[in-house]
Amino acid sequence: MGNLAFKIGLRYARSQAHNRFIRFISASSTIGIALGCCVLIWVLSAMNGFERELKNRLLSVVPHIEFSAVNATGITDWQSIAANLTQNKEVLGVAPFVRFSGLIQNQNALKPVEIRGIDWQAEQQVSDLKSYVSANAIARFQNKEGVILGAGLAESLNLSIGDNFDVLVPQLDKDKRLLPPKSIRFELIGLLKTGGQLDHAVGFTQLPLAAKATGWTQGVQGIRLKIDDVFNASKIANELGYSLPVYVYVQDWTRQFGHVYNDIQLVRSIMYLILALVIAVACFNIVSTLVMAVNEKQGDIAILRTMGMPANSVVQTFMLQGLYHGLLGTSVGVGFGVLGGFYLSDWLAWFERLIGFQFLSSDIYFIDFLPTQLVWSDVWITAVVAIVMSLLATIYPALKAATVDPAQVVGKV
Amino acid sequence: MFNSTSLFIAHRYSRGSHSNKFISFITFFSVAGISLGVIALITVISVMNGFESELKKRILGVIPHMVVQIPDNQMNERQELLDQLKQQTDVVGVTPFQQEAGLVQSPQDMRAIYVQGIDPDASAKYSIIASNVIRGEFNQLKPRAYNVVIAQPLADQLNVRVGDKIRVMLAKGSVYTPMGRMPVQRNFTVSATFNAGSDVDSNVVLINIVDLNRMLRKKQDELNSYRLYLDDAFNLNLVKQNLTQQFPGLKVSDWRATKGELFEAVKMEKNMMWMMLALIIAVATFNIVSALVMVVNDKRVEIASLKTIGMTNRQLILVFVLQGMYKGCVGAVIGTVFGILLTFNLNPIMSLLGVGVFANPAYAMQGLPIDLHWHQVAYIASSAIAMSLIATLYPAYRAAKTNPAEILRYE
Amino acid sequence: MNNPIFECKNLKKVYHDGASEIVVLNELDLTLHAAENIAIVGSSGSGKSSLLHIMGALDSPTSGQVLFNGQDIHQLSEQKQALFRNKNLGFVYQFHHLLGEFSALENVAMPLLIAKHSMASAEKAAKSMLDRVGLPHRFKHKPSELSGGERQRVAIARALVHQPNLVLADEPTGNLDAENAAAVFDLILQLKNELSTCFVFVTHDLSLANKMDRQFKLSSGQLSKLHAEVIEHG
Amino acid sequence: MNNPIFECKNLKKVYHDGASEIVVLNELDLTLHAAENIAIVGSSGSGKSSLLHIMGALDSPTSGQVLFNGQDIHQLSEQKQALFRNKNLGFVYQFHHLLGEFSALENVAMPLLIAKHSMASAEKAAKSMLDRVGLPHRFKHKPSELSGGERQRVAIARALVHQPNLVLADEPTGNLDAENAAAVFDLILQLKNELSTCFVFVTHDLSLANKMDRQFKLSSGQLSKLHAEVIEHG
Amino acid sequence: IANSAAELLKQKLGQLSGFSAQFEQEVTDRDGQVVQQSHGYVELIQPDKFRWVTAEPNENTLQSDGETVWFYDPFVEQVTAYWLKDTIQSNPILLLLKPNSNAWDAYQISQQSESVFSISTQDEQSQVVQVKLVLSNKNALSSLSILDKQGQTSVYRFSQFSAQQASDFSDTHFNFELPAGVELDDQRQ
Repeated sequence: MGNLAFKIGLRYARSQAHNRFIRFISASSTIGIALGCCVLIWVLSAMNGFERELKNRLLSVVPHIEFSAVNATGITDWQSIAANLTQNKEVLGVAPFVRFSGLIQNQNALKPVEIRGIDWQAEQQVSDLKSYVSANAIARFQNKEGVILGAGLAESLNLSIGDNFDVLVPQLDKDKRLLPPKSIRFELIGLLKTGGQLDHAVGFTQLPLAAKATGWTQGVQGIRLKIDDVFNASKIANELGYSLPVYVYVQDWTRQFGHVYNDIQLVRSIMYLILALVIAVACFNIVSTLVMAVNEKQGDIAILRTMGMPANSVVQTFMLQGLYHGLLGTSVGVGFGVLGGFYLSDWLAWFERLIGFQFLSSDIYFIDFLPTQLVWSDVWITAVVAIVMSLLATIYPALKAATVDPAQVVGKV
Repeated sequence: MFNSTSLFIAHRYSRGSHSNKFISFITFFSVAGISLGVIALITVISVMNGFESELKKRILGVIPHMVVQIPDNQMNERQELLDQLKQQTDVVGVTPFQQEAGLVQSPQDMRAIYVQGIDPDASAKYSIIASNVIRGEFNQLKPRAYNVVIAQPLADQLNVRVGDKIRVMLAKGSVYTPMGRMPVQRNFTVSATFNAGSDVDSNVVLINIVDLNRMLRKKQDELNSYRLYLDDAFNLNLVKQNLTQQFPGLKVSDWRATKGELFEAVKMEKNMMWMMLALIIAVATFNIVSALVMVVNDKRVEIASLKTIGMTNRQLILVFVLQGMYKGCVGAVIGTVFGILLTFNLNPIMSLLGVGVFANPAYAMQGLPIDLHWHQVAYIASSAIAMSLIATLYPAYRAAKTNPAEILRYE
Repeated sequence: MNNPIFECKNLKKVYHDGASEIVVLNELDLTLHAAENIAIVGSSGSGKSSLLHIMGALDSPTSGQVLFNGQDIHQLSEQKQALFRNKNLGFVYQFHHLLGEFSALENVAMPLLIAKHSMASAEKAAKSMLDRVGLPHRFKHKPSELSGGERQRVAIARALVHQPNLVLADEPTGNLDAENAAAVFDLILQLKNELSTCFVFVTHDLSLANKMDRQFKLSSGQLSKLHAEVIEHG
Repeated sequence: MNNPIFECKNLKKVYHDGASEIVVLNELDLTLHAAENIAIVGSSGSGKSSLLHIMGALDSPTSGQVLFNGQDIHQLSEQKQALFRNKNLGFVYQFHHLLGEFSALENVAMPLLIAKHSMASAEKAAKSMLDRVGLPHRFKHKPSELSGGERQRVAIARALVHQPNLVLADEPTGNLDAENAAAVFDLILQLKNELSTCFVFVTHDLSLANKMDRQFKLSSGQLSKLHAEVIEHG
Repeated sequence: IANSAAELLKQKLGQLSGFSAQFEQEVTDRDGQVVQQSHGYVELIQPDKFRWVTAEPNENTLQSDGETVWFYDPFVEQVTAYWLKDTIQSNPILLLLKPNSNAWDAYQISQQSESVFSISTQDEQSQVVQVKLVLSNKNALSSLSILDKQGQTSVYRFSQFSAQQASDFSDTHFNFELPAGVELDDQRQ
């Protein structure tokens, strides 16, 4: 019986003989569902994109975990500590650093900056710095003392490659006296362009140069870890921190950029709710479409009942018909959604060029373009939600179809 | 044209129990859809307004709305210039104010900041900092006392408490001595710490404008820079416009230079939210269309008989427009009422449900900031009703188009 | 009484039903003088209803004219046609077609309300009309609370409340049981004589037809004088 | 041929229409033997359709039994009643009630498809049935492309394609013009004789009724033998 | 052979045990804009005492009592104290004070003309990049210009130059008393 119900339901759904008006409403339900699915997939892939960018772009430069020495001698033998840390499968790489923050002064502008002394070779294991810095800047960095500065910072201080600039660095004084800040001269040898806030706050220099500037002469100030599961960095940081032979301050990226991750999750859940609501309301239209169809097909139902079609297959017929609209809407929506999942950022970039307005400004958001990342599970979940909702929407009218009393209908005409 | 008969019939139809139980089912959903959309819109937008106004109150409490520089040639008629400024519409207060880039240094650390020279007595009643002092006294900033008010988070970073000394250095105004350039610097005593809850708190420190003038080597009473407090930082263009007209010489700078993009981003996020939520109402109004069509379908016999007794198409259209509108209005009204109710006690409800509030500690204590703009509520309700009006046009038109002969022939 | 108030001139009406074409009215003529009453007899599907609808400007003829006081009602704008129906016509159908949500009084008053009479005056006229059709204390009831016969009386009251010039009745007693049908028919006859309204009475029941002034037979789209046929057993 | 295949025992059916109660069937009895054909005559609204529906298990009687091969079909579950209709019954109505979206062939094959026959065998049987009703090369057409007569023929083919024991026909030629009606009626008579199907033919047209084996008259809820009435003029 | 210009300059400055003079100061930035103008007087006694007083509109006093350099800025009512040895060793002014100290080796001295000597330093960290001395025929200092890392040049033109001996001043002449109510910012490590 199933396939007969399918044959009839499908014929009803596709036939244009319906009165013009049912087509209008069924179109509205299909469009509503398609819209809901499409926009939902777009939003979800944008959120996935932001998460990927957070992980690959921001967190490829920002240290995941930092252990900085408590006492002034610093971490003398960081290689051996690094060696046993990398035994742990979570840890992908370890590198030393000496970090100091100061103020860059140029004419009347005074900009705060955090400069990290790094060992270029070791840094490759923990950060993806090289993909945000020009090739010859890397070359210069490896054989000339100098600083790679965030592009935004250099621009606001109107410094260009080769210029020298002074960094006022506080001098720590054991017995609390206010020593004058020391002014250290650096040469600008490269620019860092991540397209986000980092460009306005960070600089890199060679490890020895930084050590000289801050007084961490024997050991290094701390070690930086690259871990696999970035999103529970704080848990891993605490575990590993206590296992170290030397007293360290434990720090992870969430202290400074955790709010970015939280905002992404928040927007994702709000959008899910709203768009599920849109799909639900669109499904109401399926209900009304089906009711109209049932009303119009009363004659057919009656005669089918006279021919001995049992009630449950009448129900099946109209559920399939209703589902047809739901499936159509879902597949169209999912289709465009998947398309958007791949090309949304290009479309937006083209649109931004068209109207000359930059949606995401780099000093507020951590990136300045809309990234998208299509995750197939999002697609399936959206499709299933939409189909289930449209299925539910068919139940009431389909049951009503079964209650049509053939005698009333057939006899009267 | 307004014909009471149409209203009479429409009212009876919409209130009457529909013969077809199903139509009331669909009507319920169309009303529910609209009110759901309206509730969501009012609540979410009010919360976003709340965020924006919090942001505005805190950040634009610390960052000056507008700063005017009085050119030297107008310095002698400065006083009546200031009085005129005070009478400007939307200007709430005018206080002496000068801001210079600089840094503060403690034995522990050094931070870049903006030094804001103020007159504590004049600005006490407008300044958000004055009203958020946690330790020490705001009015200690006497001239030449060389006291400074800093944010508590900054104090923690510098590891200083009220009474400690910190060094304040300006980026410009250096003195050239035979031993090279000596930056202008002076030791200040921390006389109070504050927490205005904005993330720009640690970017500013407050000293008396006389002290700042001295550091800048200006004559003490040479106050040529003033801060304008506006009642709403957002209607800046208006004030700026008539200022530049009335006082051509005045050099005016405003908050948009530094924080413009932040509020631009907030506005963009709000617009996106508007669009998404309006989608719900739009799709819901489709329900009205289908519900009304079914009523027309259900009542086609009565329409035919009404036509036979001479009812004109226009009257018939009015009957069904009014009936559809009735549903739209009910949906909009219910949505508005519940939206307002939900908005006003959103926080108790949220805490009841144990829903975690945002990561930002500032909001954790007193919950989500909520700012209901009545004009927005009116706009949402009226657009919901307008949409439902549009939704009724098609079915009403169809009702008028029914051909009585066909219908009556079958009976 | 000399010039006719209502004239149909070579009316033609063709329906398309799938491949085939059904000619319902074929060059049909009819003239009616004021207060004149005629009966039209024809088997079901012979086009009786179509003729009535065309006379009542509810349907438009494929060709031909329908003149009321010399003016062709099918040339009027939709607005004017509605006004014409509201002022000069009354319809009574086999099925009562009352408005379910309205009381009997409101149903009868409806034509006057549409003609923009005040609620009070409309209900007064409706009240007296309901008394006249023998339902003095039923005006508060909804159609669903009335019997078949009572409903048909309300329909008749509604058709006459605004003193129309012409009443078109399509098998008004068709749906009633024998006894009710007879009572309702007598009521129509009395009203026919009292008011100067002109009646067009369509039925397939010869015994009823004979009680009218003139009888016609509608078959294959033509109207022809009806001979004194043998009355078909009740 | 001795025991009856179909028996109605004191069937009673009452409708509630607003305040009044209408008794449609009043202690009605009827027995049918295999391949027996009867005609039932009655004025419209006299309950003819209700009787047919109750016999076809489409409507349930207020009281009384309908036995098919000795078993009361109204005691069956809905599922079984559907099966009973599919196996043993065929319906033909005044209105063709064909499925608008399906071709004539598909319409006729429908009862077999419902009985879970394969598409091929169903369409083969339907094809031959369509030939039998005289529509050999119309099976691809949709009902909207057929004439009134052709549609009624398809309806008849659909009612007989699964060799039902009993065919219930409710004014099958009522909607057709005279000439088509006669042709369709002859077709029914031929089929009646060829197949061993038992026919119940409901009409208000005496001339057609007389062509059946036995005639009954349904009035005030009772079935009574029909005397040789004078044939009412065509 | 030692750098003859250096020797000549050392020998000229050596004869000068000290001096006092009035000065006009003009500071121009990298693009030649005048940034500051002031005047005042200077008294200097080798090897480590001097008093450099600038009058309005930019009054400030730079005074060394031999051990500590005091910088008094009346505008902000604050005196900042540095060790003389910390501030001077990376500053060409040292040459005026100690013409014969071995710190000279860190400088390149060249003689551009009969009376013009330029002293420049390679020390990346030093604030002052080059000092130009102009000596009049009687070895009196007629002008002193200082170019710093930011490209600003500060030029002092001296007048009423008179050579001085340590004995011309009282022992306490170069001592510095903290004016009443003035903040001391002691930066001596």
